[in-house]
Amino acid sequence: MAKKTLGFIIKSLPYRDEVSRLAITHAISSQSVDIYLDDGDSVEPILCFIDDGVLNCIKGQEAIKHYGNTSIEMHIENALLVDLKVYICKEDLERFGLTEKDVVLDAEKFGADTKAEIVPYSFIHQKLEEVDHLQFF
Amino acid sequence: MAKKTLGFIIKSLPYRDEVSRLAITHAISSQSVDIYLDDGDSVEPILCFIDDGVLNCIKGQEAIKHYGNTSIEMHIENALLVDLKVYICKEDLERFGLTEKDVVLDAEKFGADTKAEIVPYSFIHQKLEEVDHLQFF
Amino acid sequence: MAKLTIGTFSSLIGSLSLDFAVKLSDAALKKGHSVDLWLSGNATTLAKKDQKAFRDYSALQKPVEEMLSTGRFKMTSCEACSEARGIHKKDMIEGVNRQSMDWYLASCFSADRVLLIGGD
Amino acid sequence: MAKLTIGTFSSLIGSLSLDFAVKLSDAALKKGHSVDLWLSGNATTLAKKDQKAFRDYSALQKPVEEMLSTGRFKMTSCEACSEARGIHKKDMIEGVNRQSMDWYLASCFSADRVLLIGGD
Amino acid sequence: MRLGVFYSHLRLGLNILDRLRADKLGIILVGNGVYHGCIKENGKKSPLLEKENVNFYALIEDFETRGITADKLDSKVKPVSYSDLVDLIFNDYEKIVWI
Amino acid sequence: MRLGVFYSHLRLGLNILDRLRADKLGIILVGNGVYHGCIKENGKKSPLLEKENVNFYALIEDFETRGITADKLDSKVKPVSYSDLVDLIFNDYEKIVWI
Repeated sequence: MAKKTLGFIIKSLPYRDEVSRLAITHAISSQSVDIYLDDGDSVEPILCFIDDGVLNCIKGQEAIKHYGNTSIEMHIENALLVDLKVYICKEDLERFGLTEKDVVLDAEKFGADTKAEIVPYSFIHQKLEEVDHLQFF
Repeated sequence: MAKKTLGFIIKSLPYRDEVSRLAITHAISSQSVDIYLDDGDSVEPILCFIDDGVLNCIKGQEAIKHYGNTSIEMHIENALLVDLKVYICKEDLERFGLTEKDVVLDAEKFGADTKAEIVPYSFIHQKLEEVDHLQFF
Repeated sequence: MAKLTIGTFSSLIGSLSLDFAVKLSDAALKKGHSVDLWLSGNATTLAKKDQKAFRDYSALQKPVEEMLSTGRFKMTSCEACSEARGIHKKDMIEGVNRQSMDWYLASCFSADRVLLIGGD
Repeated sequence: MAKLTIGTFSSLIGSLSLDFAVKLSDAALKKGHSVDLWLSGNATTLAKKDQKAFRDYSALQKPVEEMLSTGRFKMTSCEACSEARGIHKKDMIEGVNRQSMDWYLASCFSADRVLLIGGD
Repeated sequence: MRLGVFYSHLRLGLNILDRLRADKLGIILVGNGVYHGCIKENGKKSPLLEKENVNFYALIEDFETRGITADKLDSKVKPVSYSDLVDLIFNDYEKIVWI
Repeated sequence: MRLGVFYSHLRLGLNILDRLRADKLGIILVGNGVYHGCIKENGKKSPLLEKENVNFYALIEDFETRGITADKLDSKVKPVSYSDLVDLIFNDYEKIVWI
């Protein structure tokens, strides 16, 4: 019986390379990782948006309409739907003049209970310390 | 009988994406463009290194030794070997503390007569004005 | 009507730069212009046939095929850049050409406008 | 001896990030460690067979095949990322696996060290 | 010259833009360049918008993809579609570059 | 934590590095990150090198590929090979990230 925590830290802009999208889809894949693990073992991903990466969280992304691609917003909602922990850096949002009204914080319309949290960088740094493995995207 | 000049302006670092390499190889391909053109028509490329792009010109690149890849230095030498005009921005070299001793200015060892020139940005800007089409890499 | 030559280095998926190139080409064709699209570097991955369309990824094979059918759109892929990536003639979308880089320069020669989309 | 899991998103040619991943894997294998290399996004282009080796481009098929032969190196390619790029099972270097993304997370679970090389 | 510049970055290439001079200069914000048209960092708008005698445009498809609506754009920046880009390219600018 | 950071950029991500804290922090310059180990811009060495209590390394293969020789490196920066990286990864740092 072991649990490993993986920190997925998203620092990159959306729709530039594919990195922020891949970070979230990889984190979500933790839902089906059991088939590879022993009974009782598990992987817990934590998603943190920092620096320019907080711009991934802006609401109202029309990627489907214009490019036929799932938006990063939809991926974040999917992450909340499967109860992943999602943290957004407070200082970085403030730096861009963004407030909680501007960003994706829940996926209530899909029935998700889990909410994203806006937290100070110091909280995120604590998570960097705590996780077993750390990955920057 | 027409000549079109194409400005290839290299602003990107070497060995990051493939852009500086592709800029030079595309410029060199002007040597064989005649097969597609009418008699007497020609294309003249001009290569300019500006901004961080001047770091492509540092001598002694060991890309073959370490990665088995042709170095950007070798591409610049090839460009001089086929008598392309190569300009390197003086102010940008100075900004990085580089002098003419640090950069590829000739391909004499291969018998090339043409030399690269270190020129002020104003000279390069004049070229941007003069060419028929302009491309930043 | 005029001719636009677009050169691209970006890979099929990720940056949306190839989506940009395809959408700009389409808009130019709709206004009666002709377009040459040159694929070099990672952009040669756009010419690979049998791309499966997923919602999470750019899927550009269909719009490319539609543009090719207008007769005013040429898409040409760099031969060496393709081979180095294991993309051979048989792997390519029908109607897409393969040439060496000089083709692009010749296309620039006769173009009214040239847009090189660098980077990835 | 320990296990290193490397995840990569970079395309075969250009940034040398995949060259880095391959050379680091090789160095780890030479020291007796085992390595899992996960290819996602554009990195799935590394798994395409029949890459022609030119001096101007990274050509990594041969070192990959050599590492696979050690028995301590696994290379696995993201299935959806490959299909979206038109790279099918039959197009892949022999010995390279295809899995969904959860394989990577499982590999991280049992790894002593994880290095994710993001960006392109 | 009449120069149209497609600008696709948030962080890179600003000094290149800074040095460009043209009789008529257009800067068309595309990709992640669109943030320059709307995002204020530390309360300040992008230094790019301070550049004088420039026509600024932003690609509607690209800012809307990123969750930005036209009303958030700086008043200097004109929203344009792909169709508009074609006209800018052929009618307004004789040279076009992508940075 | 003991954190090893592979840093591959010249321009991007510096503020991310700036905020990272660790009991033991190693910054390994790879790719275009190697310029930070040697290039002085406007006469000043990279602000990255001012960061205190950091062990700096630069990948020999990557700086030599770019025409830089070991004698050009700042005295704080230790040249390392791929083989050395494996030891750093398994012996010196418990978490490793790429920026």
